[in-house]
Amino acid sequence: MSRPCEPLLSVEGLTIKFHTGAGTTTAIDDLSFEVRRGEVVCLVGESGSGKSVTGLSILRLIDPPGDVAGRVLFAGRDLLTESEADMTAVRGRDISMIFQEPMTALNPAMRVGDQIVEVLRIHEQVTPENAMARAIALLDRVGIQDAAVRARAYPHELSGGMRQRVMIAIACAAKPKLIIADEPTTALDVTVQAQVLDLLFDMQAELGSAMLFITHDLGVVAEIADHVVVMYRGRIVEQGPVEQILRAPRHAYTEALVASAPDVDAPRVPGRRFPTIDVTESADGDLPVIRSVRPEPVTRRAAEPAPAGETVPLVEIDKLHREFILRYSWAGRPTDVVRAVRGVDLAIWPGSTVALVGESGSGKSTLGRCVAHLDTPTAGSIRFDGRNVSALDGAQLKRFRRDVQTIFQDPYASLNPRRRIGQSISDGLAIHGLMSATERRDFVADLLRRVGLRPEFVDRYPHEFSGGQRQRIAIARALALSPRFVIADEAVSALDMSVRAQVLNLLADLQEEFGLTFLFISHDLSTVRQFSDRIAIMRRGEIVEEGETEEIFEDPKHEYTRALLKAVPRIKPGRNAYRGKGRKPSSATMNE
Amino acid sequence: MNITRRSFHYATLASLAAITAPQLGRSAAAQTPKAGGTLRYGTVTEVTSLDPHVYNGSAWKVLIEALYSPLVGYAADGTITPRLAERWEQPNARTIIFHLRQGVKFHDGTPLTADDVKFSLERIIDPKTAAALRTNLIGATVEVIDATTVKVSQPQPDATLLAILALPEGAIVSRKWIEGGANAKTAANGTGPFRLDVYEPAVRAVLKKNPAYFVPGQPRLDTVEVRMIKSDDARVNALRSGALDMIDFVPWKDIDVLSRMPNFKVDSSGGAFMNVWFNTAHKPFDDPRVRRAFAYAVDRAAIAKAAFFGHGAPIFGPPTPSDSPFYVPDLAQYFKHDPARARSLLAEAGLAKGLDFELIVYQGLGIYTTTAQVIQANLKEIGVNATIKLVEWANLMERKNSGSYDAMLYGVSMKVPDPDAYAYYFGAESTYWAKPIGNRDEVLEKLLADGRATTVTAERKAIYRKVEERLLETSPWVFVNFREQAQAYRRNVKGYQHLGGALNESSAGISLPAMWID
Amino acid sequence: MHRFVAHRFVSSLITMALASIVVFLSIHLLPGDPVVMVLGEQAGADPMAVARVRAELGLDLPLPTQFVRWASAVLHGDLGHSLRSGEPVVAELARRIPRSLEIIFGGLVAAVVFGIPLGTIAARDRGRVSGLIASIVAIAGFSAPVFVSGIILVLIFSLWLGLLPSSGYVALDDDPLTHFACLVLPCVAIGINFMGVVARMTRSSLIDTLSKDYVRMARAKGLTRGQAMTRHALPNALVPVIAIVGIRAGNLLGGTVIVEALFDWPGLSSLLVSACFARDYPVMQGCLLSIFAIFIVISLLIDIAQSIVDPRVRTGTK
Amino acid sequence: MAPQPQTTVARVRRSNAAVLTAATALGFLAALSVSAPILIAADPLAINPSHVLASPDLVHPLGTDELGRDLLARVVYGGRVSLTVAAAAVLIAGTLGVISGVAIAFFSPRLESAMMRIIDVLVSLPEIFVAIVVLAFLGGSFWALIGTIGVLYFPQFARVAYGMARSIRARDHVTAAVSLGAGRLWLIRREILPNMRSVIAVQASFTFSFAMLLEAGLSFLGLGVHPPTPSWGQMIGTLKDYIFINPWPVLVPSIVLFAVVLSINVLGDWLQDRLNPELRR
Repeated sequence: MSRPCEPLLSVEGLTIKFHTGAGTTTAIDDLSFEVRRGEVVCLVGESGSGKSVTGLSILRLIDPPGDVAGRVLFAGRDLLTESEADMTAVRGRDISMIFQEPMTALNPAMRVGDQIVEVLRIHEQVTPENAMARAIALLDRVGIQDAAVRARAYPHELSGGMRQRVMIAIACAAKPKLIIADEPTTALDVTVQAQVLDLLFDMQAELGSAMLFITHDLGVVAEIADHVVVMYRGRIVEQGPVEQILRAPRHAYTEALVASAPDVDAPRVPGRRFPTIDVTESADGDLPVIRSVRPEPVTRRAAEPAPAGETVPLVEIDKLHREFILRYSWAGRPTDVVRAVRGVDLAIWPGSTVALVGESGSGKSTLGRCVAHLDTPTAGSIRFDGRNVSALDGAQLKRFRRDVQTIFQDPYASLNPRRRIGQSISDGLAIHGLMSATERRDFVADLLRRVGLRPEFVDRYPHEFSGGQRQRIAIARALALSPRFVIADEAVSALDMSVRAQVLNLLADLQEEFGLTFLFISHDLSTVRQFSDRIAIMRRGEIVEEGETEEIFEDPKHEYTRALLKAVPRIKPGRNAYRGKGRKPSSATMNE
Repeated sequence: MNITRRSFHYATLASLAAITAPQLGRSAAAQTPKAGGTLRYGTVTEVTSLDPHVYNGSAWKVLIEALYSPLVGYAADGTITPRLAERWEQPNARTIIFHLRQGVKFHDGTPLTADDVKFSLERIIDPKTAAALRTNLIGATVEVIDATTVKVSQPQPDATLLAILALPEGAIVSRKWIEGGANAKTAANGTGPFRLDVYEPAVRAVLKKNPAYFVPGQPRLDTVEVRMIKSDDARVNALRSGALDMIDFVPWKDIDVLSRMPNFKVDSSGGAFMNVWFNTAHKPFDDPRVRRAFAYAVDRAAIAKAAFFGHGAPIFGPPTPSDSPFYVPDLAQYFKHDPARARSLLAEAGLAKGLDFELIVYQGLGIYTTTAQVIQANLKEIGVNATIKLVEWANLMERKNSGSYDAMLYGVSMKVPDPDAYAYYFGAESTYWAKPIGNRDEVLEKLLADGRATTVTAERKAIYRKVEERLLETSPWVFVNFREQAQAYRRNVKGYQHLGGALNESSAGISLPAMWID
Repeated sequence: MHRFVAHRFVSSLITMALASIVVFLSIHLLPGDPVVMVLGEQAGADPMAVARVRAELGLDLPLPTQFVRWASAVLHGDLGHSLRSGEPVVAELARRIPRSLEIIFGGLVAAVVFGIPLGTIAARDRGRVSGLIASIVAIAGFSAPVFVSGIILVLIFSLWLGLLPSSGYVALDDDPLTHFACLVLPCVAIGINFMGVVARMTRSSLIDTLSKDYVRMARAKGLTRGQAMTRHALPNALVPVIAIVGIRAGNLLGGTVIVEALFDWPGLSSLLVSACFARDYPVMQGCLLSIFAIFIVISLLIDIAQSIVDPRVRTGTK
Repeated sequence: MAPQPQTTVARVRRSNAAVLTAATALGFLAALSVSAPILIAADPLAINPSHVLASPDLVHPLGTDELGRDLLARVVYGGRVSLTVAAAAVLIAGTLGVISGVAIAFFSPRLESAMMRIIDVLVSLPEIFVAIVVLAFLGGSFWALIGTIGVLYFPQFARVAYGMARSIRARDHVTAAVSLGAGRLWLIRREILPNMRSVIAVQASFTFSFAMLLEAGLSFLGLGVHPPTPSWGQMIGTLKDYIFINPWPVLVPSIVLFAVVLSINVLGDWLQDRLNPELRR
């Protein structure tokens, strides 16, 4: 695809430095790229690559601004030298912005209609009544039903998808020439993401705006981008048309990034490992040496999971219910009940991995917590190794705690920030009175090595580690007690793509080595295909479909499973699923 | 200790009212009084009850003096003058016959009768009233002879009877009004120069002129606004900023400051006096030598200077003001500051190594803590370690009444200008000090009984000299100093006469009908 | 929302019942005898007189009986009579409470009027000299004991400049002008003291809010920094400030003793303190009970105010 | 939610000069108070009725008080008392509050709300009433004063500790410890308490300054430490009476108290700022 000739936005040699107590850090280093009229440029990078700072610095919204050098030319004007008053005229009218978290980006104390009216009244001479009428029309346009009523709603009264639609309405209200969208769909469920992207590009086509789309998700990039800018540690490592970037990346980082992105359409190969990115820091402070690593498949498995029926399941969940009572009436009767888990049956065989997949609010984490005996079911039973989990106490409960471990989603929250990682890892041993202090130390050192960390790290605190490293520490902690069953609750969701692959590989390796049984809870279908033996799809507290992994992917029975599968962004370049289709918004309103 | 609104009983002391400002009287007479106007008066006392028989602090005295009238009263020179009784006769030492004024009416319009007098005096005697003058009148009988004549008799000769009945607390109330269920604590119906217009307990009272007052030409003021301002700073600042015309209880630190200012006048004279009370039942304070040692150790001049800024005359002898007829000059320098003597007395008592004890001190007022600290420093010189323990008033009362103290700093106000007050202070049957700790000095008891039984002044002088000698010898209290009580007012406030001694608290009340604003 | 408030109300009533028991017990177990205080220096030491008055006042009954009597009277709206003045406690409270509320309200207004701008400057200019100065001015307000700042106020405004009365209270219907003139200094004294709390709370809450995406979003819409601050950041940042102002207002009910004494303002605190020192049980109980009751009303008002500012509170989703 | 280092506004440190000044001032005063007997020759209790309320001279570098005592000595010794009272009160309030707050967070829900009710009652009791009650029971003394202030501020700590304990308890690392088999005591000691330390420290710093002011207020009402022991509050309360005779003496303890409270608050603010990202939940 050839690029339209005239650049709307031209970033030239943008460099941003921040001064902190610790010294000066260069957040953005000599950045140059262009966005032409009507074009979609994707800014791709992992966390900390500087992509969001770039987006904000175009609108001069970084606070405090830091040292900014270079030029940001928009329609011929250098935005970096404009007066603050002129910038306020540019913001919202010429260039608008969509943020990642619709909950935090909308003012919680202001009606959504008023938030749209505000942007209209800043930039145009309109009466409040007219502005409101236009706001309602806009809400209607972005697919919000009963727009006149919803205009009077507060953000918290709307669902995540609806909030993001409101954001889009705000961003489009003044018909901007350029929309900067900063991870606008990352916080959304995959099915909602599809609808919101649909709407976004619909609107873009209608307004003829250009778009700078910031994302970490190559799947999304493949579906939407004209031009891709790949960032790494504040620099551009590569840019070019989307086909070139995805099909024939020139830079090792891009190549590794593309390779490590899981492919939802690739059939499961038992023992196969995900490609990873290997980073070797260079001594002179320049960019590290990066290469893509494709591990050899593990051909032999220590313990092939026993097929159903031949042995007893390790975990048996029977008609499990979990209700949360939010409010009681005067008489003490519950009046507001959330039924998080509604009659779930599930069996997990020893040595196997079962993936529990569902969108937010489906009850999958509650189910996991019940299985780990961190929550008490309202009804139904969970049997672990033949024993009813709810009835465990004393020594039996202690044994259960050794056998069952959980790995949590957020590696920043799951490690006690005030304890050295060695302590955290050996806590389980200390609680259960296993081993002497020296033995523990050696054991922890061993574990650290096993999860790919250096034994010297034992006396460090969690904040000294990156997210991926922390998740490895959490895994080491879970393994310290030699558990039989591990619940991984969105254990890789918070990690960058490259790190995610490494952690998944580690989990797979450990499963081989120790014969672990996994319950792998995830919202992301693309990672589970390679990783799990069986898949259970959960929706609104119920399991709608359960079966062998390949069966589910190849021949989904339930309509919801099919919708989920369809919504996963594919990293197939040139697909451009959303571009220029001019779909009617009616399709975008489904499922809200 | 009449500073706050705490309830105190009156007392009589061997002193007639001292006139401290005769020149004032002259200058007042030289000017022509004006009628009308409002006096804004700030008082430290938070008066919570207007019951004219139950003591409620110094401003209470002023208020009831203005609202009610006793049978007889005190003139500015301390002599007894007619009030509701236009004349009286004393047929013997036990009896007084009062002849009432004609046509006196209460504020509600009912006429005053002899029956009201009988009712009032019996109300004072009735233990239920808890009246201030009850102990002085126990056993007295009141007889209505005719509508305007009343006879009051005591079972024994009583030299103090007339002086007692002349106190404001001897107010005559209306029988009909009280028996009609009126709350005398919050309302007032008297025969005084002013009637009560507004009253909020502990906050303010507004008095209006009683046009039917039985003294012609009085009162001169139309209105008296009494504001009860406990905070010294607030009271003084209100005067300085012109929000008040007159304040009582000028803080000692401010007496000189205000005196130096051209638009204010400050009158002060001795009133209450400060003491160290011993619990004579506790060792080692049962030994008079120890108590005398304390009396020698205390540097009264230092206290007068530090705590009272020179406005607190030291008491080296008995607490009788020098202008009292009962003043004995040769006793006046009895205890000079003499640490050596104190040490040797302690040694005699077997306490050469000194002793430790707790001095109970009221927490609410700076002069107490300051005085206590000087005493503490003085005692340290003779090897006595005093620990100051600050207590609130309720606690102090409880300790006093149960005798749970070694020693306490206590302020005593003089209420009656008669030396019979010693019986109240030291008498074995008086619950004021002696009874709760079981102190009984037979020598003193005899002397006090004699003093009360005779009405011949010369005899009484001799008896009370012996009383004072005995008190100094045994030193159940260490008398420390007089507290000067000062009133400060704007120069345009005229007609005020400041009285000393026992009438100090009543000064404003006595002057009020004659006062005016220039 | 109604249910939310009603729920709070009922649980507050339980709290209040609990509180009244605590108060009753602590008052009656206090050393110091109200009877002695009634009888005074001399009669108070006469055991017979004490016993008689004690019986008259019903203070000789077992504590639970006394409590039940008192509580049932309270439920009938009778708080008893002051032991000192014989006045109904209700009448006394009816006079004092409005005055207390007046200076507290005035003080809070002063605190908010000065505190919020200071806090806003301190948050906006964090890391700059102006922010530092704003912070220090705010902190300075409550770093001085109120009796020191109060005296300084009197010195300046009353004795030096002669602008305002140094102290006193004049009823509103007697003389409205003087009434408000008297009100100024005590309110400013409370306000200066409390301004720091408001400013600090505003500052930390605002710093938090300013980092929120919706503030950035507001600027991305084209609002100026100031507009984003006043329209988006401040309203949200004020939610916790409202709570602190309300709670503090409650605390001030019994906490303005020094100000009331300094400025001779006959409010609830000084009544409570003088009743405490005199062991005037009915008045003490009445004061505390009304403080609790006002506390409850204030906390309801906080809830309502917060729900106006923050709609999330209304539905309880926060 | 993925961590977003780029949206965390680069933490700006306020010019550290103020913090440094505050810390230096506090350190200096603390050192002075501790080493008072060595450094200060004058006896803080020695009275001299003939040289009262004096401005500074060679013998008395800071002048004298209403009894002619050396103000320098009294301010320094008074600092020992005031700082000790405030520190001990904060210690008591903090210990009691943290223990009860954390304990309540681990009670059953019913007991939890009942206990919080009781804390609410304690919070709504007027300070002055509590002070009078405690002092009436214990009699005024140094320790009673500490106890009073401690009791007064304990509910605030309890509330903070309770809130923190509840929020920390919901964090993943605590859940992780539970799933390792940790008991309540383990959780409290190793997971909860260490993580609320900093918040408690901030609370303690603010309470410390409130305690100093309360000590002053109680002294003003005659409910403070017993004379002749000096404390700043008691000195201010006494010396302010003499402001028209000589304004100097009251300035001495006032300025010192003001400076200390200001310093503590500046430090507390700074501490809170530093912890702010952690406080965001």
